[in-house]
Amino acid sequence: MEKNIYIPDLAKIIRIDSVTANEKIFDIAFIDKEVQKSFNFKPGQFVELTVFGVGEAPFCVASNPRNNDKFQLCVRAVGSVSKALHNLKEGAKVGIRGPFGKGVFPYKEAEQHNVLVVAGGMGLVPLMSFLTYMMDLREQYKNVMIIYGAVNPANILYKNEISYWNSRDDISVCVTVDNPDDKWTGEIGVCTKLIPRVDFKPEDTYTIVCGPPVMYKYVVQELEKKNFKEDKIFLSLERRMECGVGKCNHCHIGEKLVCVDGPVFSLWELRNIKEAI
Amino acid sequence: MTENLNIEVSPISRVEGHGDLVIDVKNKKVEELIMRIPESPRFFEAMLVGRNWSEPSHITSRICGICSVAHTYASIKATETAFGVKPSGQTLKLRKLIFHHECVQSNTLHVYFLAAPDFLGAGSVVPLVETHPDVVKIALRLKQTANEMVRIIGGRAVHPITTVVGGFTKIPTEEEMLKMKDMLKSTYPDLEKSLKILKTLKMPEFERETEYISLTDKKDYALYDGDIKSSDGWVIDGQQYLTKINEKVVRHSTGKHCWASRDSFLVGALARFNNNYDKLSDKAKTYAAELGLKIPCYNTFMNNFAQFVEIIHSIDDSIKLIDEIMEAGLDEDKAMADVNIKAGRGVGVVEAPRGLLIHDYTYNNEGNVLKANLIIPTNMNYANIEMDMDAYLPLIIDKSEDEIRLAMEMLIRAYDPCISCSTHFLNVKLVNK
Amino acid sequence: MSKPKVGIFGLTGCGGCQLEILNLEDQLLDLFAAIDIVHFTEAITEHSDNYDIALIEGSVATKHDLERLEHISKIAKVIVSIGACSGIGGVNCLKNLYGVEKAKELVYGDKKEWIDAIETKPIDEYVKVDYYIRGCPPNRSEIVDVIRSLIVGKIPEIPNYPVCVECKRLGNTCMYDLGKTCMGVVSRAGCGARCPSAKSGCEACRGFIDDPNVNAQKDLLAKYNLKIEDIMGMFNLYNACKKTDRKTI
Amino acid sequence: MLYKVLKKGSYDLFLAKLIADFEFIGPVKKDKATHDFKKISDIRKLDVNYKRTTIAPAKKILYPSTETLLQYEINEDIEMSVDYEAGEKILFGIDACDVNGLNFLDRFFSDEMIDEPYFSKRRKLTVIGLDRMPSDTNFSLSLGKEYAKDGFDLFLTDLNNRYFVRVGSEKGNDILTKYADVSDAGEDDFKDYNKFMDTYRKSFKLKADINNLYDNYELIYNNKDFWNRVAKDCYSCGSCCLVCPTCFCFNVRDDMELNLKKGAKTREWDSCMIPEYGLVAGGHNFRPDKENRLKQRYRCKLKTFIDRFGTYSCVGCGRCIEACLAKINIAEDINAVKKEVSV
Ligand SMILES: Cc1cc2nc3c(=O)[nH]c(=O)nc-3n(C[C@H](O)[C@H](O)[C@H](O)COP(=O)(O)OP(=O)(O)OC[C@H]3O[C@@H](n4cnc5c(N)ncnc54)[C@H](O)[C@@H]3O)c2cc1C
Ligand code: SF4
Ligand code: SF4
Ligand code: SF4
Repeated sequence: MEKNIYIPDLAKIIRIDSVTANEKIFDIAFIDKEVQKSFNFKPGQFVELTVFGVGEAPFCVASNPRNNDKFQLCVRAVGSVSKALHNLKEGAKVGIRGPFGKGVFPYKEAEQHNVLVVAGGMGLVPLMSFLTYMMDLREQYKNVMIIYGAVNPANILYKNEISYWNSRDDISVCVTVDNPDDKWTGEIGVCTKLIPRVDFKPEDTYTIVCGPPVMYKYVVQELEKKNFKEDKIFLSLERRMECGVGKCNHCHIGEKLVCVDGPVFSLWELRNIKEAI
Repeated sequence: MTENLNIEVSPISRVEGHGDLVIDVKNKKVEELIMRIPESPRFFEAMLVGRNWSEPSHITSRICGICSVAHTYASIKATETAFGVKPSGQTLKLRKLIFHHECVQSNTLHVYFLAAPDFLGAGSVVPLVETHPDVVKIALRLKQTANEMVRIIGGRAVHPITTVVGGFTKIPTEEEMLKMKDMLKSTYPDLEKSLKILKTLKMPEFERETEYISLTDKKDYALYDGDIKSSDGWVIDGQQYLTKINEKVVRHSTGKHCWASRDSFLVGALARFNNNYDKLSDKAKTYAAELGLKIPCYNTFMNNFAQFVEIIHSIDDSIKLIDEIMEAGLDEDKAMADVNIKAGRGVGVVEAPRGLLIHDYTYNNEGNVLKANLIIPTNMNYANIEMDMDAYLPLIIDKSEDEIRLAMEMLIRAYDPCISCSTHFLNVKLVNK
Repeated sequence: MSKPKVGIFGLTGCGGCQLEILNLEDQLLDLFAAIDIVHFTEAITEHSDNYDIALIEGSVATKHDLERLEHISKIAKVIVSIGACSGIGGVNCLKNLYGVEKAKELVYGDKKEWIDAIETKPIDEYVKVDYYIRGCPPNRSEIVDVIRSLIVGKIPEIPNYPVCVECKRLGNTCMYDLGKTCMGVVSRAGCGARCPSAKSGCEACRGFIDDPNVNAQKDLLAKYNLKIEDIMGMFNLYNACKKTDRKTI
Repeated sequence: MLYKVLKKGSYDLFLAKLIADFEFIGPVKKDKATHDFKKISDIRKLDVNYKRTTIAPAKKILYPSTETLLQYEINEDIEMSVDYEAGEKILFGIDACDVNGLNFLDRFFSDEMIDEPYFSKRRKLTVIGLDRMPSDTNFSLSLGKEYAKDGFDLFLTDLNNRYFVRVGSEKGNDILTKYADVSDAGEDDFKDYNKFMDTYRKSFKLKADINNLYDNYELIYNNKDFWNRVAKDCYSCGSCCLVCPTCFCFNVRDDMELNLKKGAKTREWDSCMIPEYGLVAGGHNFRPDKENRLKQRYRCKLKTFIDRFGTYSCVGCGRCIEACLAKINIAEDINAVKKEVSV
């Protein structure tokens, strides 16, 4: 019999790492080894995580898809499930369904092209699976540039990874903050500001964007100014989701469902969907 | 022997609403002995003025959560009398049925949750869960049945919805009637067990004869309908209540006191028991005998037992009522009687679990309330409570302060006073320490 | 997990909400096991001033109420309003329509100066309320839901959609099809559409949804031949305290 | 497809036998004004001659308004279990557009991933359709949904003195052979059937001019004036969706008992017309205005599934029109789009 799409598999939180005041990284592994081994996800896909007695919420997998002994989520505490998750201790059991989503980051298509990544705030989290994958297979891609905007220095996620990328000379990383503190020496302002500096050839570049809903309109405007191609710009969307498998319909936009057809869409697809961004 | 005593219990717990007890004894002389009511005035009479006739039953139901069915029906009956509405026989039977279960609901709550802890030596129902889990479980089951009955007929357990002027917006289905009957039958073993437990309780010995006033009826153990009867030998139509029942403001007390033939009277389960004993079901009579409850009974503490006996009667009579309704066949068309609005006055008198309850409305010819007067059982009992206290205190004055405090609280609690009900019309004055 | 300490309090109200807690019957023992009830005048004698969560029934209608409310709010970390009186004022607010002085006079005549009464208000006019258990009386399942949510640390799922949703889920015939009126389209759900299920129109005892299309409701009632006073009556039966809402009609 | 004829005289007997042997669900009178699909144990309760649509669509049998998705118990381990109630049932007396509604849900709940709670019941449901004259708000003809081609086991058409029976499945055939006395349909039967269908199709009062809507919709989509007019009286009450035979949106809640041991996930019908529908954590609402929600609902009904399955998701049953207290009428609004674009 086919697997019931509403029954999660049990998984265990094996490590918790508080990265900022509001965000924690969770290393999670399925209790059933077989399930863990067959948990093959693509960059951009998400899972539905259940905290029993509280509810379920969608989170993008943030770890490298090439590791399959465990996976990683980075969660901001905003509501019921996310806060309850933050209150759990290492060793606690949660339910996981997924991975879900057909619309993933163009990790294959972008091979042999330049890659521009624009991340805002929590938007860096979904991108991590793609970025870590790309770093492993760096030689498959041409120039890589990462633009990342955070509200303030304390909110910067994945600081270790960022300094590692900084240490490599085959990628350029540009981090900017809205509200700098005394010690901040980097860029200041929204991340859209940095786009004009990109000098990749538009037709040879894949752009990947992920951030809060308000950010998209402005990023897209900047990218258009530089003549980036609509079918080579990819955005990851967020909508309310109750099921993650295209049944509850809360994430429908136009003719699409974010959970099934997305969460990553090309700008060309979104152009044909009113109110998507 | 206590020479001086100064007890202040604030608030008296396990009663509905907020009341304080003040006992002040100096040189063995009682200086002050009162029940004080700092519960907020609610102004229901004012709220009612100007409202459309369909609303008073919903509004007055909110006087008290525990006796919301009684208020609903006192209100509906007042309005129906004013307009001359004639509800169907089916409606009357269903009303009696739901009425029984407010009584069961409330009596159970009082006997098991509020009063029993005193007799079983537990501070309240929470420790009782530890010490006497079976008692608590029996009570929960009984309450659940009674609540479910009110829920099925009334639409919800507190503040019923289906009950309106003219009849019911919705009547139970046949399946629901059968379900109710099954539920009722299944309570007997629990009642049996309760009897055993109650028999072991020792009621304080204290007697004070007073006037007992309740509804009375030729056929029924009157709860929903009947004339007003006094143990002092008079019976009147409820519409004439003002000819017998008087209210006065007593300075030493905080509440308006009521009197009829003498200084005070008692309403509630004990009054009903004393006045209508012969209408009780056979089983209820047997249970009463087992508990040593005989007419006339002048021991106020026995009110607790009278409440329990009433539970038995209500269950028996409900089964009978269900059979009668089913035999006649449930009929949607009989659910509502015609309501023709006209100007006039109507008085609705019912027996709330705690005793006689009177609503008196005057309507204009558009069907809006011009004037409303409500007389609530707890108010009728105030004078009697204080006179009981006066008589009881000297008997126990030799005991320790703690014992006195508890005994007096138990005495007040025996009345199952419902304070939210009464305060909306009480003349309240706070006595400061 | 240590048991949360809970106090249950009644201001001016009918005690029905507290009664509904006692009416939980099949869950009452679990409730006593899950939380530590340290104050509950209607049911228990023990009382203490050491609680984290306060469930408050009733409106503020006297100075005494206000003092108690302020006292409670100093102690409790979480304040839960329970019932219509506490959350929106409820029927208690009808007295405001007369003005406090006039209401006092009407009921107490020349003794009115003895009476401690102020304009009735819901408790959130004075203190910050964290959660609302709505309704007159509240749904027992919702009482349980909120308490459980507080224990497991979840935001209680209290609906902000209209009663029609629950009514339709139950497959009820709409009151308007039965020739009756109903406030369900603008009133907050969560009650399980109790009144329409009993073939009695919704009276908005849980208050209005956040953004009700009040003017459309007015037209609708007008279509069914109701007088403006009746509409006012239906709007203010439980909601007379919400002046902002009254302004719209 | 097999075509049979059932004599009027044996129709009652046929139903009585089915009622005796199966859990039998059919239309019964609910209140003065309405009918509902309910379990029937006495044939006298069955009432197929109703003027309006049934109040809740038959989908509630397969997709109840609240339904437990899974239960769990937390001990040492967390044990999960499912229990989708599924006995053999017969659904009788559902009309053609409602059968099409079920067809849509069948397709929807099996698209890409199987919805087990739905299909565990669907597999055990026998559908016996029955043609009836359209209600005043029914416009299924305009959408080509007035006739059910499949999705039923048997479909009956009343030809006065006999029933014309279309047999849609082997299961249907078995039931018919076992419980009824039928003969093969002949030329006359087909003639009368055609006559009936012609009259039936002519009795639709409400019509919707849906041609070109697919493209026109994109033009009208940004016309604020138009949508303000259409949605002006909307209460955002969700009634339209909750009575719809094809609406499928749901919320999931996770409730644990007070003992914190046992719990369940439950789904309940939701509606895209309710403001919370598009609300996400942090308070951002993707569809805050009623105009916005209404046009999304129409899009979902009239466009989205043309893309996904090549069909409308509206079957034109007219329930939403009956249910709407603001008198918002999808058929008239379809016409209004056409008019707006044509003027
Ligand atoms: C595809 C996708 C990937 C995501 N990835 C991440 C991630 O990696 N890290 C992270 O911190 N957050 C992520 N989010 C956002 C995260 O899902 C929400 O913050 C989370 O659902 C909030 O749930 P809650 O129970 O804590 O909040 P509540 O507000 O209490 O949520 C109640 C319910 O509403 C729904 N809901 C509420 N907000 C959202 C939302 N923003 N998106 C979808 N459903 C919502 C959920 O079903 C939830 O059960 C992602 C969202 C989507 C759609
Ligand atoms: S009866 Fe009331 S709540 Fe129910 S659908 Fe009609 S208007 Fe809405
Ligand atoms: S039924 Fe009517 S009023 Fe209610 S949401 Fe739908 S369109 Fe709006
Ligand atoms: S949208 Fe309206 S007409 Fe269409 S199927 Fe749903 S309820 Fe019927």
